[in-house]
Amino acid sequence: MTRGITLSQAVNEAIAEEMRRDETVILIGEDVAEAGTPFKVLSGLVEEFGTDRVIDTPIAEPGFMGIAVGAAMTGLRPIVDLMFGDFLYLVMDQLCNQAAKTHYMSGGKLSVPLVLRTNLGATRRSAAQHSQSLHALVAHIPGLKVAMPSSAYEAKGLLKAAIRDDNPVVIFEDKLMYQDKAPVPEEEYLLPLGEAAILREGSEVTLIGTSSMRQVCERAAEILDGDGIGAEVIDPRTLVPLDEGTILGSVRKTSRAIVVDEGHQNFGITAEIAARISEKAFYHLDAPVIRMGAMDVPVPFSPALEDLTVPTPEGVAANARALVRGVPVHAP
Amino acid sequence: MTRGITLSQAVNEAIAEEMRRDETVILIGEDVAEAGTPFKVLSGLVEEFGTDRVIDTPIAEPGFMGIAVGAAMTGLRPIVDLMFGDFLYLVMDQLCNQAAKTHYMSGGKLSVPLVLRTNLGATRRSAAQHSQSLHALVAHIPGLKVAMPSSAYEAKGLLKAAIRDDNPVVIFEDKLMYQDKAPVPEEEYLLPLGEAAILREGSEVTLIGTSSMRQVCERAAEILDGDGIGAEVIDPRTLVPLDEGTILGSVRKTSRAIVVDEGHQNFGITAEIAARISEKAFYHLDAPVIRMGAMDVPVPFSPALEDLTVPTPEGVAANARALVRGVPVHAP
Amino acid sequence: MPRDKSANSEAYLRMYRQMVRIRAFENNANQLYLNAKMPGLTHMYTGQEAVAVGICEALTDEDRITSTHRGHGHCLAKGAELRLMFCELLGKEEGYCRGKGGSMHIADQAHGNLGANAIVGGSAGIATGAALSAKRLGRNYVTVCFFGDGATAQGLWYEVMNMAALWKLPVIYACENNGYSEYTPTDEVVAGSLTARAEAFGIEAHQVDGQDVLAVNKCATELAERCRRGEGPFFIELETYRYHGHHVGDINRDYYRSKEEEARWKADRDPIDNFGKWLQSEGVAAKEELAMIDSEIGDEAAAAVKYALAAPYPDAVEVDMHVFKGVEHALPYMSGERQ
Amino acid sequence: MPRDKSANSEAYLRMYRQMVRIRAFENNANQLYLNAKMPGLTHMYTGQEAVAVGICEALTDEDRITSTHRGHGHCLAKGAELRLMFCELLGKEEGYCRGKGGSMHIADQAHGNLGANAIVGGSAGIATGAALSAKRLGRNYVTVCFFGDGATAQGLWYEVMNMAALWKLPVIYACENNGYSEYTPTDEVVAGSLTARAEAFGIEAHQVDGQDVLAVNKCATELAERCRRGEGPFFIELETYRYHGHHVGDINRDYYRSKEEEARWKADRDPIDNFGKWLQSEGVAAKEELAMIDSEIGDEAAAAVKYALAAPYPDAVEVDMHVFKGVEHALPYMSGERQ
Ligand SMILES: Cc1ncc(C[n+]2csc(CCOP(=O)(O)OP(=O)(O)O)c2C)c(N)n1
Ligand SMILES: Cc1ncc(C[n+]2csc(CCOP(=O)(O)OP(=O)(O)O)c2C)c(N)n1
Ligand SMILES: [Mg+2]
Ligand SMILES: [Mg+2]
Repeated sequence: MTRGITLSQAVNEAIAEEMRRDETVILIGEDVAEAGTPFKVLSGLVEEFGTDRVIDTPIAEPGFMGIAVGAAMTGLRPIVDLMFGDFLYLVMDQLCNQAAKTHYMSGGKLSVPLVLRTNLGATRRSAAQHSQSLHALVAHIPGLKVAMPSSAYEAKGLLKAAIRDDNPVVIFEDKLMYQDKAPVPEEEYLLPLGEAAILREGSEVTLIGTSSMRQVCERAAEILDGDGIGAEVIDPRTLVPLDEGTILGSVRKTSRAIVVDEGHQNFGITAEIAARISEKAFYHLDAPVIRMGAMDVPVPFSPALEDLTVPTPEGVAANARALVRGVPVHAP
Repeated sequence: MTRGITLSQAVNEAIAEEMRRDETVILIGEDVAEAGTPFKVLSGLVEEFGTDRVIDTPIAEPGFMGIAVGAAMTGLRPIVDLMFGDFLYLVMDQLCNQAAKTHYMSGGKLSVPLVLRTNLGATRRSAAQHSQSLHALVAHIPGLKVAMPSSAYEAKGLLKAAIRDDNPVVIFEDKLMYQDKAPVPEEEYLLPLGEAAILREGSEVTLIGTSSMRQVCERAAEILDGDGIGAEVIDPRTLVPLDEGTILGSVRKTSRAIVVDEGHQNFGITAEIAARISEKAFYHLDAPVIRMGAMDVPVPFSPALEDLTVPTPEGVAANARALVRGVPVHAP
Repeated sequence: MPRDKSANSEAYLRMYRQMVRIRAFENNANQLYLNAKMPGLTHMYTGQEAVAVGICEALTDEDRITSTHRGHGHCLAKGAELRLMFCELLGKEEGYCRGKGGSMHIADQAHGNLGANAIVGGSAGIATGAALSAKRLGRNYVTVCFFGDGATAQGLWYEVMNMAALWKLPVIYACENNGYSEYTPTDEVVAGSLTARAEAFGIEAHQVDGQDVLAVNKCATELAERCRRGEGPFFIELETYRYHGHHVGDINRDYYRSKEEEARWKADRDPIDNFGKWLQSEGVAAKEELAMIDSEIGDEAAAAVKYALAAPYPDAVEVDMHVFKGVEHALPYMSGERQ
Repeated sequence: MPRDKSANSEAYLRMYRQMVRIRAFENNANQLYLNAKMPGLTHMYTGQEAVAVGICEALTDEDRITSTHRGHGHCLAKGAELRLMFCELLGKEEGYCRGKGGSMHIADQAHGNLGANAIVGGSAGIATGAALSAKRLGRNYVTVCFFGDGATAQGLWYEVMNMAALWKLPVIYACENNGYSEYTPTDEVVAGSLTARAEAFGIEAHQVDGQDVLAVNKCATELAERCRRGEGPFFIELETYRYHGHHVGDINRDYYRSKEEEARWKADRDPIDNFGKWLQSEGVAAKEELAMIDSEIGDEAAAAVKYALAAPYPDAVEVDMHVFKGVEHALPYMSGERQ
């Protein structure tokens, strides 16, 4: 049985279920309790689990991140709420020097089972310090797992898997998708980290989209349908681990690929995915792999500018068309 | 006229020359004055320029980074010394949310002319928190320029250009190269940011190496010479801007490329360079572009393990040989 | 602070005007939001006017400030024009940041505003660095770092207080304690005492009624003078109150503060009302004169809104401009195209 | 601290032994460095022994500590064995971290050591988090966060002190003030007062002579007990001194501290000498007994070094193990290979 729930509800359910299941799971962050965060994603949890397990902190991201690392090393399973993905910069030391390396540096003796929930996504008119999509930064650091849910269904299944994982996992939710509904099973389910989803089959081009860019790819695929072009749409779901097999399998079939992501393009995650395809499906490719990331500028406030910085279904479709028709495409 | 000086001396000369030339240039960081840093790179500068311009700070990286940003906005040109590249995580907010975005967010009215000097490089037996090569993190952030000097010559010329640049520039020196000598002109010179160097010509494979990996590529090229394989060696010198033209020009000629870098491979800078080559020289490539980054593990302390994590000349040569001879290479 | 009442009428009236101007700006901004004419959301300064005005009237155009997510008041108090501020708020090209900054980064840079900041506590370093410049370059300006009670939880402030104290920098840390950070009362997130935190670094600390513009102005004037004489840094905690929610959409806020509390502050401690009454009781201005000022500024604000609504958005080509100083368009530059 | 001298001889002698063991470890480590047998470099704890021992003897195996780049002393005091420590120092498989951590990450995790840390101040959050676990899970352990005077410059500490105070966590922040951070005297980088900084957050602060193992032990025992009763957090500043340079290669250090100062501390305030004299004067142990202890431990250390030198390095296949818990080899896993 499924029912349509919002991504926000999906996250809330995942946390509530896991907190019921395991007493060591706690929530920690700014205004997570009574306020349920500015996005109201956590509403109701403090009523069920109390302020002992749903912990409001002062505005001290490095501090509560560090506290979560120590708590995770000693028997708790903290879910850290980082209100905006842009604040990742503030917790990088505790996340990347401490959490990511503790298991390795201790020769496997200590571990840090924690989840850092944060968000990404522009076009909310929030300007350069509240609109970044910084998943590339953490995907680069060994010892961290990184998940990018693309709908309520993934949000719930990946988050539950992340909470049960014995390692630090960073999850990026698209803050513009919190109110988007998707069918989600009534029954409990988990989505394993490291399994991509093929959302739509097609034989002429593979569109790989992370997070909300999956939806952009799906809409592009519909447009392409109208042109008689069959596009396959893949959502990697997690960046670390990256389900290379599913991606390569698809591209070996279609011979063409476009990678779409909302992080900055330059040195971003489209580079990694495109480079792996280009290397490992080299002899199958009929055309260059096209990358479409967010424009390499700080996110501008003005709607007239901001909307130019993010990939669109039309843009993806146009690039796909050019690829399939053999028109040289050199820039996205 | 040239003479051989160490990378350390080159950095010292660059700073001394620019501080003589421009009174607004200051140095700020931990133990930069009397101690001249643990690497002794800055020895003698405080004697010439005094503690007003060579400023020792407490151990507060976010703090002095933030102070440097404010100082840069108001008439000084700070050179920030970050003792280990691993501490970048601590300054990410001030560097990436503030310094990188100020010019843009102010519509061009404010600017942040500062240089962040730090280092990279493993195999010094310094373990996971003192051995990282984190240039990929900052290369991803619009508004920052990123330089990777590969010898004393580049170190001096790029640093002088960076100090005169009106934008935040991050320079990564390889801490294992401080005592390496290279010919450096007696006369003043600057190396513009954004111009790659072709260090060796060859027609069968292009080896692209950043920082000390340039030396690894050069040694690989010598090995390949012995096999009768002509390798072209390119040092991009800066990641932002990236001199795409020089790289693509070479690969269009050789039809094969290997990108070598000491940052972690996964989601690292080899991905960006390989992806651009694969896309923009697609029709010229005879073989997949091979990436060789540092192994995707936290840097281990034990010499028995650490040495396995960094690309070697022999490894590069082996991959090049396979490429040229048409043997399929799927992993570095 | 000026002593002689009559000689200082002008200064008093300027403060009054500035407070009224801030309130008018915010009322219009709120309305623009409610009418869905403003992109994004914003944090209202209403209620805190005496802090920005009391402090900024103690400063010269040369003096610097750093501001916050709740920064419209600081920006106006430091000398910005209504028109260009509304333009920025609406993302128009003529805005102070050419529409690239918006509410959370608004700043009239020419009057020494180094920027509003959307990272809570994120400007503590910038302000301290501006003070370092003053000292190194032998300039006589003072820098005021505005921040909220919530921002005192950020470690950065302690790091820079240490350096400011060691290096005797001309910086004033001005904490606007409005009793809340977002939806949380201050005492739930602040242990111990804020003034003691500054004093622990050897920094002289003051507490001032942030609803009393003259008290604020007196304290700021004295401390700014002492900064110029090399006696800085200083800390001021200003007790104040925000009338609106944390941001414009924060409407149902009974769960974290009561309507009664809000009503009490508005009735008893409104900085504009109370200062207006004082001006009348001291004979500086008659009721009608103040009403005239109110309505003049109301008109000015309405005209500014109208102007900004009609003003053009930046052109699409601007999107990759101003990424790097000295680089016209960032995108080709970053791929190595020679400038 | 135990009152009855004779009944406590055993505890006293254990403290003496532990201090001697630390010194022996460090002397051997220094020698390994000088003989180029140790990879990398290291920071000697010599001179500060009374701090680690005085505090850790007040703790149980259940209690947690976090340690620093100068962490050998903490590790031994908390119960580690010489052999496995030398193995770690030399990058051998049998080391506490299987050779992956080395000097700066050494920890006997089974005795509650949550790790040495190469990020100055980097463990303040971890220690506070361990204290949060104790409180949430209803466990009765105490966590001690060791850090240097230099680490007090890091903002993280202030952030976590605030939360520890608000939440009344059972954590003791133990600042080993050895007068220097790297090559810089403390007073050049610390404004105001360290105890006042903790007190500003409502945290009770103590100052103790870090060269007097009994004074340290007394203070730590009392505060640990009070933590267990829910009266934490606490702060202790311990005055101490490091005999060597900042790290093993820091030989010419006249420019930042004088040989006379070093000689004075060694002559007058050596924690082992002075405690040894006290043990004799109180009749707890005769000179010969102490000499016997010294030589026993010397032999033990020499044997441990020999063992470690002969021990094997980890196998190459270990390089991508222990990146993720539950994942045998990280590299294939990260590319999506099913486990
Ligand atoms: C680093 C950071 N953390 C969290 C936020 C989200 N946030 C915006 S304003 C705010 C509350 C700030 O409180 P305070 O400093 O008291 O200022 P006030 O809003 O009361 O003016 C928070 C938590 C942010 N913008 N930056
Ligand atoms: C974040 C960070 N900054 C700088 C360093 C380099 N560093 C290592 S130890 C040290 C001095 C630490 O001084 P203190 O805390 O007093 O400890 P001590 O060495 O005296 O034991 C510095 C600056 C570091 N390891 N981490
Ligand atoms: Mg507030
Ligand atoms: Mg010290």
